[in-house]
Amino acid sequence: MIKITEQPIDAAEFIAAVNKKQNGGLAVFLGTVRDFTGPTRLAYMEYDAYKEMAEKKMALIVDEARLRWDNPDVAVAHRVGRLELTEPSVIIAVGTPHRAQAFEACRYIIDRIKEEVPIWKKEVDEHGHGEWVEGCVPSVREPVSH
Amino acid sequence: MIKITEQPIDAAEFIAAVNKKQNGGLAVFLGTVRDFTGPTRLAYMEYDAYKEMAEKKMALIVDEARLRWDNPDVAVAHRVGRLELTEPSVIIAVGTPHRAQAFEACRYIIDRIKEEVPIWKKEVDEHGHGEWVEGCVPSVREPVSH
Amino acid sequence: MTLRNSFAGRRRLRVNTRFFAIYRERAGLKEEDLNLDEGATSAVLVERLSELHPGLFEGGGRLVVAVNGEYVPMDHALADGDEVALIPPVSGGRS
Amino acid sequence: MTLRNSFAGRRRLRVNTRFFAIYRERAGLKEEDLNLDEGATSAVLVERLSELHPGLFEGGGRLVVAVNGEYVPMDHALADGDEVALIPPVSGGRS
Repeated sequence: MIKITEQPIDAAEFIAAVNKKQNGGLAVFLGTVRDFTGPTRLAYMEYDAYKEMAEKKMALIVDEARLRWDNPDVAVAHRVGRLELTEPSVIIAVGTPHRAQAFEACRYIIDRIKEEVPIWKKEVDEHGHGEWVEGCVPSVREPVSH
Repeated sequence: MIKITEQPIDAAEFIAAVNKKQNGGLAVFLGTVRDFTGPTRLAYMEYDAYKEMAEKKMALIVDEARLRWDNPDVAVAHRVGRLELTEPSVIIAVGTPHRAQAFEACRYIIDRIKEEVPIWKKEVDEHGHGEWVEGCVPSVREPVSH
Repeated sequence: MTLRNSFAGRRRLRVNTRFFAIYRERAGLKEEDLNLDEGATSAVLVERLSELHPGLFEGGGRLVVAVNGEYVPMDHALADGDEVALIPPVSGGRS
Repeated sequence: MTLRNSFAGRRRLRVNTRFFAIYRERAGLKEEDLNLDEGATSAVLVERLSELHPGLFEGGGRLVVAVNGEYVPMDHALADGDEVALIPPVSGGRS
Protein backbone atom coordinates (compact mmCIF):
# COMPACT_ATOMS: atom_id res chain seq x y z
CA MET A 1 0.00 0.00 0.00
CA ILE A 2 1.60 3.22 -1.22
CA LYS A 3 -0.56 6.29 -1.63
CA ILE A 4 -1.16 10.00 -1.52
CA THR A 5 -4.50 10.50 0.17
CA GLU A 6 -6.86 13.20 1.33
CA GLN A 7 -8.23 10.93 4.04
CA PRO A 8 -7.01 10.90 7.66
CA ILE A 9 -4.26 8.36 8.22
CA ASP A 10 -5.29 5.48 10.45
CA ALA A 11 -2.10 3.93 11.83
CA ALA A 12 -3.83 0.65 12.66
CA GLU A 13 -4.55 0.04 8.98
CA PHE A 14 -0.88 0.40 8.05
CA ILE A 15 0.35 -1.68 10.97
CA ALA A 16 -2.08 -4.44 9.99
CA ALA A 17 -0.82 -4.29 6.39
CA VAL A 18 2.74 -5.21 7.42
CA ASN A 19 1.90 -7.49 10.35
CA LYS A 20 2.46 -10.77 8.53
CA LYS A 21 3.11 -14.07 10.30
CA GLN A 22 6.78 -14.14 9.35
CA ASN A 23 7.48 -10.71 10.79
CA GLY A 24 8.67 -10.33 14.38
CA GLY A 25 9.38 -6.61 14.25
CA LEU A 26 7.29 -3.72 12.97
CA ALA A 27 8.73 -0.22 12.84
CA VAL A 28 6.34 2.62 12.22
CA PHE A 29 7.03 6.29 11.69
CA LEU A 30 4.38 8.98 11.83
CA GLY A 31 5.09 12.57 10.87
CA THR A 32 2.59 14.79 12.64
CA VAL A 33 1.67 18.47 12.52
CA ARG A 34 3.36 20.22 15.40
CA ASP A 35 2.46 23.55 16.95
CA PHE A 36 5.74 25.41 16.49
CA THR A 37 8.26 25.43 13.70
CA GLY A 38 10.66 28.12 14.74
CA PRO A 39 8.87 31.06 16.34
CA THR A 40 5.59 30.61 14.47
CA ARG A 41 2.65 29.12 16.32
CA LEU A 42 0.66 27.11 13.83
CA ALA A 43 -3.11 27.06 13.48
CA TYR A 44 -3.07 24.30 10.87
CA MET A 45 -1.03 22.93 7.99
CA GLU A 46 -1.88 22.52 4.34
CA TYR A 47 -0.17 19.91 2.16
CA ASP A 48 0.01 19.84 -1.61
CA ALA A 49 1.46 17.06 -3.74
CA TYR A 50 2.14 16.23 -7.35
CA LYS A 51 0.16 13.08 -6.77
CA GLU A 52 1.10 10.93 -9.76
CA MET A 53 4.80 11.66 -9.45
CA ALA A 54 4.78 11.41 -5.66
CA GLU A 55 3.23 7.95 -5.76
CA LYS A 56 5.67 6.85 -8.43
CA LYS A 57 8.65 8.18 -6.46
CA MET A 58 7.44 6.58 -3.23
CA ALA A 59 7.03 3.25 -5.02
CA LEU A 60 10.61 3.47 -6.33
CA ILE A 61 11.94 4.27 -2.86
CA VAL A 62 10.03 1.34 -1.38
CA ASP A 63 11.36 -0.95 -4.11
CA GLU A 64 14.90 0.11 -3.26
CA ALA A 65 14.29 -0.57 0.42
CA ARG A 66 12.89 -4.00 -0.44
CA LEU A 67 16.06 -4.84 -2.34
CA ARG A 68 18.32 -3.57 0.39
CA TRP A 69 16.60 -5.22 3.36
CA ASP A 70 15.53 -8.59 2.04
CA ASN A 71 12.00 -7.79 1.01
CA PRO A 72 10.34 -6.22 4.05
CA ASP A 73 6.62 -5.57 4.05
CA VAL A 74 6.03 -1.86 3.63
CA ALA A 75 2.98 0.39 3.75
CA VAL A 76 3.31 4.11 3.08
CA ALA A 77 0.99 7.07 2.80
CA HIS A 78 1.24 10.83 2.70
CA ARG A 79 -1.79 12.93 3.29
CA VAL A 80 -2.65 16.14 1.46
CA GLY A 81 -5.10 18.93 2.16
CA ARG A 82 -5.72 20.70 5.45
CA LEU A 83 -4.32 19.00 8.56
CA GLU A 84 -4.90 20.07 12.14
CA LEU A 85 -2.28 19.99 14.91
CA THR A 86 -1.20 16.45 15.88
CA GLU A 87 -2.73 14.88 12.74
CA PRO A 88 -0.35 12.55 10.90
CA SER A 89 0.79 13.81 7.51
CA VAL A 90 2.88 10.75 6.69
CA ILE A 91 3.16 7.17 7.82
CA ILE A 92 5.75 4.51 7.04
CA ALA A 93 5.14 1.01 8.39
CA VAL A 94 7.73 -1.72 7.87
CA GLY A 95 7.55 -5.35 8.92
CA THR A 96 10.58 -7.67 8.97
CA PRO A 97 11.53 -10.92 10.71
CA HIS A 98 14.03 -9.08 12.96
CA ARG A 99 13.80 -5.60 14.38
CA ALA A 100 17.07 -4.07 13.16
CA GLN A 101 15.99 -4.22 9.53
CA ALA A 102 12.56 -2.79 10.32
CA PHE A 103 14.11 0.27 11.97
CA GLU A 104 16.68 0.76 9.23
CA ALA A 105 14.28 0.37 6.33
CA CYS A 106 11.69 2.63 7.98
CA ARG A 107 14.26 5.36 8.56
CA TYR A 108 15.62 4.99 5.04
CA ILE A 109 12.19 5.34 3.48
CA ILE A 110 11.12 8.46 5.40
CA ASP A 111 14.50 10.11 4.79
CA ARG A 112 14.30 9.43 1.06
CA ILE A 113 10.68 10.59 0.89
CA LYS A 114 11.61 13.87 2.55
CA GLU A 115 14.40 14.35 0.02
CA GLU A 116 12.77 13.37 -3.23
CA VAL A 117 9.02 13.26 -3.25
CA PRO A 118 7.20 16.34 -4.59
CA ILE A 119 5.11 17.34 -1.60
CA TRP A 120 4.86 20.81 -0.13
CA LYS A 121 3.48 22.21 3.04
CA LYS A 122 2.05 25.55 4.02
CA GLU A 123 2.15 26.68 7.60
CA VAL A 124 -0.88 28.74 8.46
CA ASP A 125 -0.64 30.80 11.64
CA GLU A 126 -3.33 32.00 14.03
CA HIS A 127 -3.96 35.11 11.94
CA GLY A 128 -4.61 33.06 8.83
CA HIS A 129 -1.26 33.99 7.32
CA GLY A 130 0.15 31.09 5.37
CA GLU A 131 3.64 30.34 4.16
CA TRP A 132 4.86 27.52 1.98
CA VAL A 133 7.87 26.11 3.73
CA GLU A 134 9.48 22.76 4.10
CA GLY A 135 8.09 19.88 2.21
CA CYS A 136 9.94 17.05 0.64
CA VAL A 137 12.94 18.48 -1.13
CA PRO A 138 13.79 17.07 -4.53
CA SER A 139 17.40 16.23 -5.14
CA VAL A 140 18.46 18.76 -7.71
CA ARG A 141 20.86 17.79 -10.43
CA GLU A 142 21.17 21.32 -11.70
CA PRO A 143 19.87 23.97 -9.30
CA VAL A 144 18.85 27.27 -10.84
CA SER A 145 18.43 30.55 -8.98
CA HIS A 146 15.82 33.14 -9.84
CA MET B 1 2.62 4.92 30.39
CA ILE B 2 4.92 2.03 31.23
CA LYS B 3 3.40 -1.33 32.00
CA ILE B 4 3.40 -5.10 31.94
CA THR B 5 -0.07 -6.15 30.94
CA GLU B 6 -2.16 -9.22 30.22
CA GLN B 7 -4.38 -7.24 27.87
CA PRO B 8 -3.90 -7.08 24.09
CA ILE B 9 -1.76 -4.14 23.03
CA ASP B 10 -3.66 -1.49 21.09
CA ALA B 11 -1.09 0.52 19.14
CA ALA B 12 -3.45 3.47 18.71
CA GLU B 13 -3.52 4.00 22.47
CA PHE B 14 0.26 4.27 22.65
CA ILE B 15 0.55 6.47 19.59
CA ALA B 16 -2.05 8.81 21.07
CA ALA B 17 -0.12 8.93 24.35
CA VAL B 18 2.98 10.40 22.66
CA ASN B 19 1.23 12.46 19.99
CA LYS B 20 1.61 15.81 21.72
CA LYS B 21 1.35 19.15 19.91
CA GLN B 22 5.07 19.82 20.13
CA ASN B 23 6.03 16.52 18.51
CA GLY B 24 6.52 16.28 14.76
CA GLY B 25 7.85 12.73 14.69
CA LEU B 26 6.53 9.56 16.31
CA ALA B 27 8.52 6.34 16.09
CA VAL B 28 6.78 3.16 17.11
CA PHE B 29 8.15 -0.34 17.44
CA LEU B 30 5.99 -3.43 17.79
CA GLY B 31 7.44 -6.83 18.53
CA THR B 32 5.04 -9.47 17.25
CA VAL B 33 4.77 -13.23 17.51
CA ARG B 34 6.11 -14.75 14.33
CA ASP B 35 5.47 -18.19 12.94
CA PHE B 36 9.02 -19.49 12.71
CA THR B 37 12.02 -19.07 14.96
CA GLY B 38 14.58 -21.35 13.44
CA PRO B 39 13.01 -24.58 12.19
CA THR B 40 10.13 -24.63 14.66
CA ARG B 41 6.68 -23.65 13.45
CA LEU B 42 4.93 -21.96 16.31
CA ALA B 43 1.34 -22.51 17.39
CA TYR B 44 1.47 -19.71 19.97
CA MET B 45 3.77 -18.00 22.42
CA GLU B 46 3.60 -17.65 26.17
CA TYR B 47 5.25 -14.77 28.01
CA ASP B 48 6.14 -14.60 31.67
CA ALA B 49 7.51 -11.59 33.53
CA TYR B 50 8.73 -10.60 36.95
CA LYS B 51 6.20 -7.82 36.79
CA GLU B 52 7.34 -5.48 39.56
CA MET B 53 10.98 -5.62 38.55
CA ALA B 54 10.20 -5.45 34.83
CA GLU B 55 8.14 -2.29 35.27
CA LYS B 56 10.86 -0.76 37.43
CA LYS B 57 13.57 -1.62 34.90
CA MET B 58 11.51 -0.31 32.01
CA ALA B 59 10.93 2.95 33.88
CA LEU B 60 14.68 3.32 34.45
CA ILE B 61 15.44 2.69 30.78
CA VAL B 62 12.82 5.25 29.75
CA ASP B 63 14.28 7.77 32.20
CA GLU B 64 17.69 7.29 30.65
CA ALA B 65 16.27 7.79 27.17
CA ARG B 66 14.54 10.96 28.35
CA LEU B 67 17.85 12.33 29.60
CA ARG B 68 19.70 11.40 26.45
CA TRP B 69 17.20 12.71 23.90
CA ASP B 70 15.87 15.89 25.46
CA ASN B 71 12.79 14.53 27.16
CA PRO B 72 10.84 12.66 24.48
CA ASP B 73 7.35 11.43 25.21
CA VAL B 74 7.46 7.67 25.68
CA ALA B 75 4.84 4.96 26.12
CA VAL B 76 5.90 1.35 26.65
CA ALA B 77 4.17 -1.93 27.35
CA HIS B 78 5.06 -5.59 27.33
CA ARG B 79 2.34 -8.16 27.31
CA VAL B 80 2.39 -11.45 29.24
CA GLY B 81 0.32 -14.62 28.98
CA ARG B 82 -0.63 -16.49 25.84
CA LEU B 83 -0.17 -14.67 22.55
CA GLU B 84 -1.25 -15.87 19.13
CA LEU B 85 0.72 -15.43 15.91
CA THR B 86 1.01 -11.76 14.81
CA GLU B 87 -0.10 -10.41 18.19
CA PRO B 88 2.18 -7.69 19.58
CA SER B 89 4.15 -8.70 22.66
CA VAL B 90 5.83 -5.34 23.12
CA ILE B 91 5.31 -1.76 21.99
CA ILE B 92 7.54 1.29 22.28
CA ALA B 93 6.12 4.63 21.14
CA VAL B 94 8.30 7.73 21.19
CA GLY B 95 7.33 11.28 20.25
CA THR B 96 9.87 14.06 19.65
CA PRO B 97 9.92 17.39 17.81
CA HIS B 98 12.18 15.94 15.08
CA ARG B 99 12.26 12.45 13.68
CA ALA B 100 15.90 11.49 14.21
CA GLN B 101 15.55 11.51 17.98
CA ALA B 102 12.31 9.53 17.86
CA PHE B 103 13.97 6.73 15.88
CA GLU B 104 17.07 6.71 18.05
CA ALA B 105 15.27 6.76 21.38
CA CYS B 106 12.80 4.08 20.24
CA ARG B 107 15.61 1.79 19.12
CA TYR B 108 17.55 2.43 22.30
CA ILE B 109 14.59 1.55 24.50
CA ILE B 110 13.70 -1.71 22.78
CA ASP B 111 17.35 -2.80 22.69
CA ARG B 112 17.76 -2.10 26.40
CA ILE B 113 14.49 -3.81 27.27
CA LYS B 114 15.60 -6.94 25.40
CA GLU B 115 18.86 -6.92 27.34
CA GLU B 116 17.76 -6.15 30.85
CA VAL B 117 14.12 -6.64 31.62
CA PRO B 118 13.11 -9.94 33.25
CA ILE B 119 10.66 -11.31 30.72
CA TRP B 120 10.70 -14.82 29.28
CA LYS B 121 8.97 -16.47 26.42
CA LYS B 122 7.94 -20.01 25.68
CA GLU B 123 7.51 -21.18 22.14
CA VAL B 124 4.75 -23.70 21.86
CA ASP B 125 4.69 -25.75 18.66
CA GLU B 126 1.82 -27.40 16.84
CA HIS B 127 2.13 -30.54 18.99
CA GLY B 128 1.78 -28.56 22.17
CA HIS B 129 5.46 -28.94 23.00
CA GLY B 130 6.73 -25.81 24.68
CA GLU B 131 10.22 -24.50 25.20
CA TRP B 132 11.36 -21.47 27.14
CA VAL B 133 13.72 -19.64 24.85
CA GLU B 134 14.70 -16.10 24.27
CA GLY B 135 13.21 -13.44 26.41
CA CYS B 136 14.88 -10.32 27.60
CA VAL B 137 18.35 -11.24 28.76
CA PRO B 138 19.59 -9.62 31.92
CA SER B 139 23.10 -8.21 31.83
CA VAL B 140 25.02 -10.50 34.13
CA ARG B 141 27.69 -9.14 36.39
CA GLU B 142 28.79 -12.56 37.51
CA PRO B 143 27.54 -15.42 35.39
CA VAL B 144 27.36 -18.80 37.08
CA SER B 145 27.10 -22.14 35.31
CA HIS B 146 25.15 -25.07 36.66
CA MET C 1 1.42 18.13 -39.57
CA THR C 2 0.49 20.49 -42.38
CA LEU C 3 -0.19 23.20 -39.84
CA ARG C 4 3.21 22.81 -38.19
CA ASN C 5 5.06 23.07 -41.44
CA SER C 6 3.23 26.27 -42.35
CA PHE C 7 5.28 28.18 -39.71
CA ALA C 8 8.15 28.73 -42.11
CA GLY C 9 9.57 25.34 -41.24
CA ARG C 10 9.62 26.14 -37.53
CA ARG C 11 8.02 23.29 -35.65
CA ARG C 12 6.13 23.87 -32.44
CA LEU C 13 5.65 21.70 -29.45
CA ARG C 14 2.88 21.75 -26.91
CA VAL C 15 3.46 20.96 -23.25
CA ASN C 16 1.14 20.72 -20.29
CA THR C 17 2.51 22.72 -17.39
CA ARG C 18 1.44 21.90 -13.86
CA PHE C 19 1.66 24.24 -10.89
CA PHE C 20 1.98 23.27 -7.25
CA ALA C 21 2.01 24.96 -3.85
CA ILE C 22 3.10 28.59 -4.08
CA TYR C 23 3.22 28.53 -7.90
CA ARG C 24 -0.34 27.29 -8.04
CA GLU C 25 -1.41 30.10 -5.75
CA ARG C 26 0.51 32.78 -7.64
CA ALA C 27 -0.52 31.64 -11.11
CA GLY C 28 -4.08 31.08 -9.95
CA LEU C 29 -3.91 27.93 -12.06
CA LYS C 30 -3.39 24.24 -11.55
CA GLU C 31 -2.20 23.70 -15.08
CA GLU C 32 -1.66 25.48 -18.35
CA ASP C 33 -0.97 24.32 -21.92
CA LEU C 34 1.85 26.15 -23.65
CA ASN C 35 3.20 26.16 -27.20
CA LEU C 36 6.96 26.42 -27.53
CA ASP C 37 9.43 26.31 -30.36
CA GLU C 38 10.88 22.93 -31.09
CA GLY C 39 14.10 22.41 -29.17
CA ALA C 40 12.86 24.52 -26.25
CA THR C 41 14.48 23.57 -22.96
CA SER C 42 13.19 23.65 -19.38
CA ALA C 43 14.91 27.04 -19.02
CA VAL C 44 12.99 28.41 -22.01
CA LEU C 45 9.73 27.27 -20.46
CA VAL C 46 10.61 28.91 -17.15
CA GLU C 47 11.44 32.15 -18.99
CA ARG C 48 8.16 32.01 -20.85
CA LEU C 49 6.22 31.42 -17.64
CA SER C 50 7.85 34.35 -15.88
CA GLU C 51 6.70 36.58 -18.76
CA LEU C 52 3.17 35.17 -18.67
CA HIS C 53 2.91 35.35 -14.87
CA PRO C 54 4.93 38.27 -13.51
CA GLY C 55 6.05 37.57 -9.96
CA LEU C 56 5.57 33.81 -10.31
CA PHE C 57 9.14 33.09 -9.35
CA GLU C 58 9.78 36.06 -7.07
CA GLY C 59 11.66 35.62 -3.82
CA GLY C 60 14.43 33.54 -5.30
CA GLY C 61 15.26 30.06 -4.13
CA ARG C 62 15.73 26.98 -6.19
CA LEU C 63 13.28 25.94 -8.81
CA VAL C 64 13.28 22.41 -10.14
CA VAL C 65 11.53 21.12 -13.20
CA ALA C 66 10.14 17.62 -13.62
CA VAL C 67 9.19 16.24 -17.01
CA ASN C 68 6.82 13.30 -17.12
CA GLY C 69 7.50 12.60 -13.47
CA GLU C 70 11.29 12.81 -13.56
CA TYR C 71 13.44 15.67 -12.36
CA VAL C 72 15.44 17.13 -15.24
CA PRO C 73 18.23 19.68 -15.59
CA MET C 74 17.42 23.14 -16.95
CA ASP C 75 18.94 22.37 -20.34
CA HIS C 76 16.62 19.41 -20.85
CA ALA C 77 14.96 19.56 -24.29
CA LEU C 78 11.20 19.33 -24.10
CA ALA C 79 9.14 17.18 -26.42
CA ASP C 80 5.66 17.54 -27.77
CA GLY C 81 3.10 16.24 -25.26
CA ASP C 82 5.36 16.48 -22.24
CA GLU C 83 3.84 17.01 -18.82
CA VAL C 84 6.04 19.59 -17.13
CA ALA C 85 5.80 20.22 -13.40
CA LEU C 86 7.22 23.25 -11.68
CA ILE C 87 8.65 22.18 -8.36
CA PRO C 88 8.79 25.19 -6.05
CA PRO C 89 11.82 25.80 -3.90
CA VAL C 90 11.39 24.59 -0.36
CA SER C 91 12.86 25.86 2.86
CA GLY C 92 12.41 25.64 6.58
CA GLY C 93 12.44 23.09 9.38
CA ARG C 94 12.80 19.38 9.54
CA SER C 95 10.54 16.89 11.15
CA MET D 1 14.81 -12.31 69.04
CA THR D 2 14.87 -14.80 71.88
CA LEU D 3 14.05 -17.54 69.42
CA ARG D 4 16.86 -16.59 67.08
CA ASN D 5 19.42 -16.57 69.84
CA SER D 6 18.33 -19.99 70.99
CA PHE D 7 20.03 -21.50 67.92
CA ALA D 8 23.40 -21.50 69.65
CA GLY D 9 23.99 -17.91 68.65
CA ARG D 10 23.40 -18.64 64.98
CA ARG D 11 20.97 -16.10 63.56
CA ARG D 12 18.62 -17.00 60.74
CA LEU D 13 17.22 -14.97 57.92
CA ARG D 14 14.07 -15.52 55.97
CA VAL D 15 13.81 -14.73 52.28
CA ASN D 16 10.95 -14.90 49.82
CA THR D 17 12.04 -16.73 46.68
CA ARG D 18 10.19 -16.18 43.42
CA PHE D 19 10.22 -18.50 40.44
CA PHE D 20 9.68 -17.58 36.81
CA ALA D 21 9.32 -19.29 33.45
CA ILE D 22 10.99 -22.71 33.42
CA TYR D 23 11.84 -22.54 37.15
CA ARG D 24 8.23 -21.88 37.99
CA GLU D 25 7.20 -24.88 35.90
CA ARG D 26 9.84 -27.17 37.37
CA ALA D 27 9.34 -26.13 40.98
CA GLY D 28 5.60 -26.16 40.53
CA LEU D 29 5.66 -23.00 42.63
CA LYS D 30 5.44 -19.29 42.05
CA GLU D 31 7.20 -18.50 45.31
CA GLU D 32 8.63 -20.10 48.40
CA ASP D 33 9.79 -18.77 51.77
CA LEU D 34 13.15 -20.08 52.90
CA ASN D 35 15.14 -19.81 56.12
CA LEU D 36 18.88 -19.44 55.72
CA ASP D 37 21.79 -18.90 58.03
CA GLU D 38 22.80 -15.32 58.51
CA GLY D 39 25.45 -14.34 56.00
CA ALA D 40 24.05 -16.67 53.35
CA THR D 41 24.83 -15.53 49.81
CA SER D 42 22.91 -15.88 46.55
CA ALA D 43 25.08 -18.94 45.84
CA VAL D 44 24.01 -20.54 49.12
CA LEU D 45 20.36 -19.98 48.24
CA VAL D 46 20.85 -21.51 44.80
CA GLU D 47 22.54 -24.55 46.42
CA ARG D 48 19.68 -24.89 48.87
CA LEU D 49 17.10 -24.70 46.10
CA SER D 50 18.80 -27.37 44.03
CA GLU D 51 18.60 -29.67 47.08
CA LEU D 52 14.94 -28.85 47.67
CA HIS D 53 14.01 -29.16 44.00
CA PRO D 54 16.15 -31.74 42.25
CA GLY D 55 16.43 -30.95 38.54
CA LEU D 56 15.42 -27.33 39.02
CA PHE D 57 18.58 -26.07 37.38
CA GLU D 58 19.25 -28.93 35.01
CA GLY D 59 20.34 -28.29 31.47
CA GLY D 60 22.99 -25.75 32.35
CA GLY D 61 23.03 -22.21 31.14
CA ARG D 62 23.40 -19.06 33.09
CA LEU D 63 21.34 -18.36 36.15
CA VAL D 64 21.05 -14.85 37.49
CA VAL D 65 19.71 -13.79 40.85
CA ALA D 66 17.90 -10.55 41.56
CA VAL D 67 17.40 -9.26 45.08
CA ASN D 68 14.64 -6.75 45.66
CA GLY D 69 14.51 -6.04 41.96
CA GLU D 70 18.22 -5.62 41.30
CA TYR D 71 20.52 -8.13 39.69
CA VAL D 72 23.24 -9.17 42.13
CA PRO D 73 26.44 -11.23 41.91
CA MET D 74 26.47 -14.75 43.35
CA ASP D 75 28.46 -13.68 46.41
CA HIS D 76 25.83 -11.13 47.40
CA ALA D 77 24.90 -11.47 51.08
CA LEU D 78 21.19 -11.84 51.62
CA ALA D 79 19.30 -9.98 54.33
CA ASP D 80 16.22 -10.89 56.31
CA GLY D 81 13.05 -10.07 54.36
CA ASP D 82 14.72 -10.00 50.94
CA GLU D 83 12.70 -10.87 47.89
CA VAL D 84 14.91 -13.08 45.78
CA ALA D 85 14.06 -13.81 42.16
CA LEU D 86 15.59 -16.61 40.14
CA ILE D 87 16.17 -15.41 36.63
CA PRO D 88 16.35 -18.40 34.28
CA PRO D 89 18.94 -18.61 31.59
CA VAL D 90 17.65 -17.59 28.21
CA SER D 91 18.65 -18.66 24.74
CA GLY D 92 17.49 -18.56 21.16
CA GLY D 93 16.56 -16.09 18.47
CA ARG D 94 16.23 -12.38 18.31
CA SER D 95 13.32 -10.30 17.16
